[in-house]
Amino acid sequence: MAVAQTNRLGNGGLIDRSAPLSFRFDGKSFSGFQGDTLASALVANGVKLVGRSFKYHRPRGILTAGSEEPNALVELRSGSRREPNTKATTAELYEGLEAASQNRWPSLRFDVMSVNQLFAPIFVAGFYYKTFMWPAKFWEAIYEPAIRRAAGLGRAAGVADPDHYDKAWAHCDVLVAGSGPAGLAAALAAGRSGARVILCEEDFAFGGRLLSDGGTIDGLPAAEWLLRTLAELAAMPDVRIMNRTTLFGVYDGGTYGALERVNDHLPSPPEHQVRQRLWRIVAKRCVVAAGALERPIVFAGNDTPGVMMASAMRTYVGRYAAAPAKRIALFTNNEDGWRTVETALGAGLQIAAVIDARPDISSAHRSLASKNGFTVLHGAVSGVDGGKDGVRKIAVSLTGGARAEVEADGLAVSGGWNPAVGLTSYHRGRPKWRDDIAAFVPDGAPPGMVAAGAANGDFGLGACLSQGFAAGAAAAHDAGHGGKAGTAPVADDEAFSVTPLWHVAGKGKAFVDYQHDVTASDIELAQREGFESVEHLKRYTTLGMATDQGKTSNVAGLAIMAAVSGRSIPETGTTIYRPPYVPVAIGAFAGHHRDETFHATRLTPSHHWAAEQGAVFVDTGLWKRAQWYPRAGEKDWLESVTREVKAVRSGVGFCDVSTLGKIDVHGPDAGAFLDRVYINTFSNLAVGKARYGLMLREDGIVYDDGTTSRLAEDHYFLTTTTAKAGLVMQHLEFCRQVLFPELDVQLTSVSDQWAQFSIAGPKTRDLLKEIVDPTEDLSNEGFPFMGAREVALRGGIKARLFRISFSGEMAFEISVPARYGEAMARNLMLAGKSFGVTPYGTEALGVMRIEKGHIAGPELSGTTTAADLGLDKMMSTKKDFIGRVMAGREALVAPDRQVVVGIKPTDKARRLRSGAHIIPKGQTPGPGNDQGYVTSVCFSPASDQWIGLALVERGRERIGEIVHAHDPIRGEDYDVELCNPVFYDPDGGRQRG
Amino acid sequence: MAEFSWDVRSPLDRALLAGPYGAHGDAGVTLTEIRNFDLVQVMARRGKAVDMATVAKTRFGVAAPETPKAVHTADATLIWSGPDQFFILAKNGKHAMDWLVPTFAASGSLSEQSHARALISISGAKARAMLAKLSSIDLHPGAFAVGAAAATSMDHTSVTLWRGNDRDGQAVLNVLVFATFAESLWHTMLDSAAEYGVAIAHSEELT
Amino acid sequence: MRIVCPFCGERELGEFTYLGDAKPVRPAADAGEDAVYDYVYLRDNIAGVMSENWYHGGGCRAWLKVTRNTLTHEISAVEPAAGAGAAKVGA
Amino acid sequence: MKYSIFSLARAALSGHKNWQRTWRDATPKDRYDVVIIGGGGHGLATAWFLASEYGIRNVAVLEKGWIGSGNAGRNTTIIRSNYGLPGNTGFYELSMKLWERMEQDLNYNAMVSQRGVINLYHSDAQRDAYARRGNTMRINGIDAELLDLAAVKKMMPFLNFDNARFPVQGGLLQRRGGTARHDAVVWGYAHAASGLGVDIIQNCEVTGFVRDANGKVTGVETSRGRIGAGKVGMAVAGSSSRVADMAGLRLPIESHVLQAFVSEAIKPLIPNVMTFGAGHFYVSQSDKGGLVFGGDIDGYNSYAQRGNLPVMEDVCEGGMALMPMIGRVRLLRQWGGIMDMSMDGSPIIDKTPVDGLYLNAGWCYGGFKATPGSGFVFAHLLARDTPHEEAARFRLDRFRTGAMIDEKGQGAQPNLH
Repeated sequence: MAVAQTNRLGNGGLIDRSAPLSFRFDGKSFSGFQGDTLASALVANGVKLVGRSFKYHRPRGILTAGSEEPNALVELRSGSRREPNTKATTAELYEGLEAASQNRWPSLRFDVMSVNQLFAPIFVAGFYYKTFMWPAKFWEAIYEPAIRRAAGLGRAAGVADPDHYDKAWAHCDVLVAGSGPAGLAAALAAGRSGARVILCEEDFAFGGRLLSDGGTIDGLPAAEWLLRTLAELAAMPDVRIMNRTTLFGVYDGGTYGALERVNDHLPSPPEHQVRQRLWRIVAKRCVVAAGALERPIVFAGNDTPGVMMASAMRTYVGRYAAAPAKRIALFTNNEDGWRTVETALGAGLQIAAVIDARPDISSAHRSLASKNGFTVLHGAVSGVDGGKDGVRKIAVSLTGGARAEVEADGLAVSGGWNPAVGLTSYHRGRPKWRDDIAAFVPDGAPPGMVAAGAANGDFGLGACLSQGFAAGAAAAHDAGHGGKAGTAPVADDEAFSVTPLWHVAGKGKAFVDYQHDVTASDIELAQREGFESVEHLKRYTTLGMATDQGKTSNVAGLAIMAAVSGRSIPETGTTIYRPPYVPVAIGAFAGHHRDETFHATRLTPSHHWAAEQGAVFVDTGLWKRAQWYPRAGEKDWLESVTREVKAVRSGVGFCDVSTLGKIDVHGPDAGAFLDRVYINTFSNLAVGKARYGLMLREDGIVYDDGTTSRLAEDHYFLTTTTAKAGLVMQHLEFCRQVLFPELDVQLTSVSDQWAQFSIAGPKTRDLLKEIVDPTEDLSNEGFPFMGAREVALRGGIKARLFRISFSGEMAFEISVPARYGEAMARNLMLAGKSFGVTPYGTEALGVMRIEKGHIAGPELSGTTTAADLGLDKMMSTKKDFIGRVMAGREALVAPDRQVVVGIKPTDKARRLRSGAHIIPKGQTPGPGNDQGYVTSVCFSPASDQWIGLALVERGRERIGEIVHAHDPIRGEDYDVELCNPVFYDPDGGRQRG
Repeated sequence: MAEFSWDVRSPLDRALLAGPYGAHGDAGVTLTEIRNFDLVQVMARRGKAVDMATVAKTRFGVAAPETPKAVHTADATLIWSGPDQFFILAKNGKHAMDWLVPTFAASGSLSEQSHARALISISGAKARAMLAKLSSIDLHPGAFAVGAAAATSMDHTSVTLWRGNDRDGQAVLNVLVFATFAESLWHTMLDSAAEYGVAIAHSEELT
Repeated sequence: MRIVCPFCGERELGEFTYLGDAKPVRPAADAGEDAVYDYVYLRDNIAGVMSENWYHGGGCRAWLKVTRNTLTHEISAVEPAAGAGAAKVGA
Repeated sequence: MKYSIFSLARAALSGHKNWQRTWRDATPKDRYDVVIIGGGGHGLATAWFLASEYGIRNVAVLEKGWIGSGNAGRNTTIIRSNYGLPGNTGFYELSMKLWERMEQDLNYNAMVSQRGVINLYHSDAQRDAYARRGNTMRINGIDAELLDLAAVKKMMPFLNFDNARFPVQGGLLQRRGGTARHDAVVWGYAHAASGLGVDIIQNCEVTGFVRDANGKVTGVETSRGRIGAGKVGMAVAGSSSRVADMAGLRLPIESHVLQAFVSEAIKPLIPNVMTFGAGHFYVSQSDKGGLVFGGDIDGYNSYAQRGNLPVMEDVCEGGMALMPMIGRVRLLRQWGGIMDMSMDGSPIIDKTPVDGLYLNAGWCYGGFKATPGSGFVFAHLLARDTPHEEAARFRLDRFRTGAMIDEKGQGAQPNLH
């Protein structure tokens, strides 16, 4: 049975009392209402203890009512949806919500780790740097695991996130962060001016402080003005208002990051919907109306549950009709804190006392005190009596030295206000100090961004409205919209005065950073040890590094550092502000790019046919390629691949090679262009012929290779490797547009236009004769080796035929328009049926290329020269080409370079593996004799043994030498013979035949 | 001698299942694959931009787009695809390579791209909301008017995007995507549109 | 970052690829090894306004010369590479 | 004061009022035997080794801001020696051995945690490349293991094995790799070097070089006045080109931004250091509980120390692809550092063409793990005027001769390394 809402006020608030919700916290049932946050519902149920601190495991309550909360962090939801470190202050209540306190064992009330408090005298800032060093082995075995277990906050689910995320783009003229009075006024002005506006509000409700503080605007009660304004904005077609959306970062060129919590207010997202959406908003102008954050005062016991920010207390009372305490004391150093007194009194709560650090208070406040029978003490809170059950008694040091005590069950604290300077500082602009409000205000904001209202250090309601309105109108104007904005909403400004007070000296721990348990004395210690720079202070004490990124602690921390180091606060300065403004789920940044949709998938034109054949696919870049085609009864991949190779070498087979990059090179200067990008010459290639080409990078290292054919006087068809297709296109465009703009040449990728198949084997011509129009001459004379031309196929379509061979067999490559790709595969099966045609995959392709000693990816490693690959004779000496000069550098032509050779094991039964190193026989392996490594291996059906290619020092001079293949990482060692890399048909008779 | 049948298969032949998808109720997004079109890329030769434009004007009756636009003629759409280049999208071989090569012989370089792309037409009340998940282009009616085109990327994949004539008062956005990426992008589109409800179809008609 | 492609208009960073300083000019064929070494390897690595080669590979495939401040990422000018969109230029 | 649990306990009795500054706050002298520009890990380590190994104690370390304010304080704290090419392999292992004794050397707990570094592979080709690299390591006496899928599953059952776009097939593991607390490394070297007489001078920006008639560098001009020097060593990775420019040198280096990220603190989730082999993502978990992760550089020249969304998204996509359990873990902070990206991806430790000026630069995004080794060999170079044998290939003229050390095989394009 749920506990009654003991601390729910009888009326008022923006909760929907007709919609009760039940929820559980630490296993106990409670109830709340629609419109509650978890924190407000806990407050309404009289729950004060909600968490334990990071280091000392001290009991903690709820400090704030917003996203700056350092204490009230819970594990929300359960199982695979468990979300650690969720702020109870922003988690919306929903039916069945489950939350648990964290960083405690076995329970929140009896946390064994609170024993850490006993060691507090030793656990000062940076203590771990001074110990745990002996013996050295103990760190990983003993100390570190213990520290890791003790540290951390909540527990991640530990299993895959079941929810979905997506990412979207939005565009506007004026982006407004925050829907308080300044933000609404800015949106109103910009919208009326005709600008496209996006307004982001992190809360589920629009209105910001108006929801808690009320006020009068344009003569209307704030709530009424709010409704009217939201209605006006909603009626503008180009104004988009987004709740549950936090603007978390600003990037270059007016790009902003925002997180929309689409369905976090529900137990789980509805079908087809995402949990959260990451927005990338492109805005010409941005008005930051993110408000200000009230800051604590550092005093002994300031972390006792029941100590709460004054503004938070009035939010709980005013907005949620939930009383954090029955008898409240206020500790303030500024005028604004008093508003909590007024709110509390208005809700029928008792005020125990006001402790005001300022020398004077207004007569209005004085009469308020006397009318309501509470005392005003001039001084400061020096201690709090109370434990996990919350505040009981408050010790006060009165101005003049006397002491007093106040009995209360809640202490509201107001140390002044810090404008939310995060967004404006993310481009490394440092905020500047303003003495009159004793706070940092934005300065050096990113281009196009301006702060307005409380975010700009102007806290009055009237000022927020007028500044926001002016900023919105100006932003619209700057973005090119000159419509009439009308008049700004009007309200009075409340008085604001503050007498800075950061730290009250006293006995007991006084916390600056609640979550990380950084105390005032830690800061003093840091200063003593020379960590005076604010960045050193932060790193040494961990001040400001918790999940709230110091929103409630940084300014107090540096003020204390300023005091102990004898500098002013602006001299002491701030640390660097970094996004995101609030922590953002990693899943949201990933969007749908996870699991199988992590990256796009490219399918070859014959993919679905290959899948029907039962092909096993392999990822090659983004491609799925058929790796081999297993047949029933084959025991492993090797058996299938060997069968495919034998079928090709003895009959005919085909393979989809559409993944090769294909580029149309057009224009009168196409030949001249290719001469500059290849090391060999293409301008003299005859029409109807193909030629193998090699490209270098400008540093003289081999970049890519492929076959290029001349289809017409001014038209070449260039192919690249699969891996480099996109990069070669980019490189060629660079050559065309930047290096050689004088050439008349045009480039177009036609990779996807053509389904290309390699058909190889002695019966290739027989197969082709079946499918190619009978009028086409495929004889050696009519279609010689390296010929290339268009042919007609039976059934009326045209294809391009290239007589090129990667396998070393009599072979052609045939291209048909891609929508015929699947039909082509079927027709090749049909045409080759009587010749036992066999489809083969990339493995068999690889075997045959190794048997032929052709280089591929492993040899094109980005560190090999043409000479290393045995292709230096291709380098023309009659022309300039990319990479020519640098290829001649001494280390690149040194005689002891590692060059491609073949290898075969001396034990014919031995399997080879790539990655083994080559060591001279009889020597002990070491850095001095590590002479190369094995790049590619395969079982060669032709040789009936494993063979391989290797890069070996002076390898070509050492053919016949027996060396050692050293593979310690796989525990293998064996002898191999260095040999000619062309294992199969070295004269090339078969491919020319 | 075997009989060869050269049936064509669009890149989305397997992936596209006509009918409703995703959330129930009225479909917010309609995805229609247009099949069996002719597509030729024309790139101007050095110093021949004006000649190419003249040839295009003569043949199509309209100027080829010199900025990111798509221009409709009676039987073709000319879509800007980059500086000094454009696509000719047509049907039934009226503007196929065989006809165009001689026309542009002196001024342009032509590449056959009919099979290199898939064409997906997107419409419906939520078309822009769905495309906002895929495209960084501002598709606001004022920013991307009828006839606007863009060479851009979706899901890290190059596409040509243009806005056709409105249909039933709603914007129609067309996407040409590389054929080998088409199935992947299609699934991403379905994922993005599922929450709005999708009506899936294919068509032989250019819109 | 957003780059205003002279052909496409303003586009997001993800559509572009970076190559580096646009100032070094590829030496003539007979310039010798020192000049090529300098071209390939040495960089001013400017902290400030720099002219750079960017490729609009996710868009119109034009190479662009972008003037950008490496301290602030502010882009002050974008122009096409000499051979991008140059068909109007005489052969 | 010697640091230990006993000194801590004693200090606690006096309310920690008696701790001394961790390093002396020195004011610059007129002249030093060696002036090191750059108070990062490398500069401070160099000073410590000059003093402790080479007996040169009249040394100043000049730091423009606060020590550790450059990449020493902005990295992802990984240490490893799993390199595959001659030059790198031996050097990084030297560095690793120095990590293993650092805390005892310095009397400072830098939380060197040898929790293991694993590079995951997703294809046969990648496996073979890792095998090659692992064999290089083993031949050089470095620990390396090639794990198959079953071993990876056992070690990291939380990875996405079932529905991954690029399924994990195995990994290359160096158990001695791990992490160290980056700031503590800086403070530890400062503490120890200061104790041996090295002057650490913060807020002292070098604005120029003092040269004699022969062009030899004889000192530096600084924001705190002229400081004479027998030799000047530069250890200012990220700003190498800017400082070298003051001496009229152009370097084979570009400055690029590398982003890094940390999540909210959570209870122990990830036991080791992992790199995804099919995307740009690597991760470890700090002792405080945050997942510390990163990926590729943004890819454009930058001195802004901040990056943009595409890379941030790319990194998180990699993370989610590898282990979708982190979907609900929140990213807390992103930051950026300036990388000295060299033209082959490997560092430069050498004399410069300017007499008296020594260069330690080009660390790309691998500088942190090199900290002790870099300090050691740079101190050797400064003290002996000859390169340490393990750094003999890190020459400035290797680009001229073609003897590049290009682990990634990307050539003279820094943003691809």
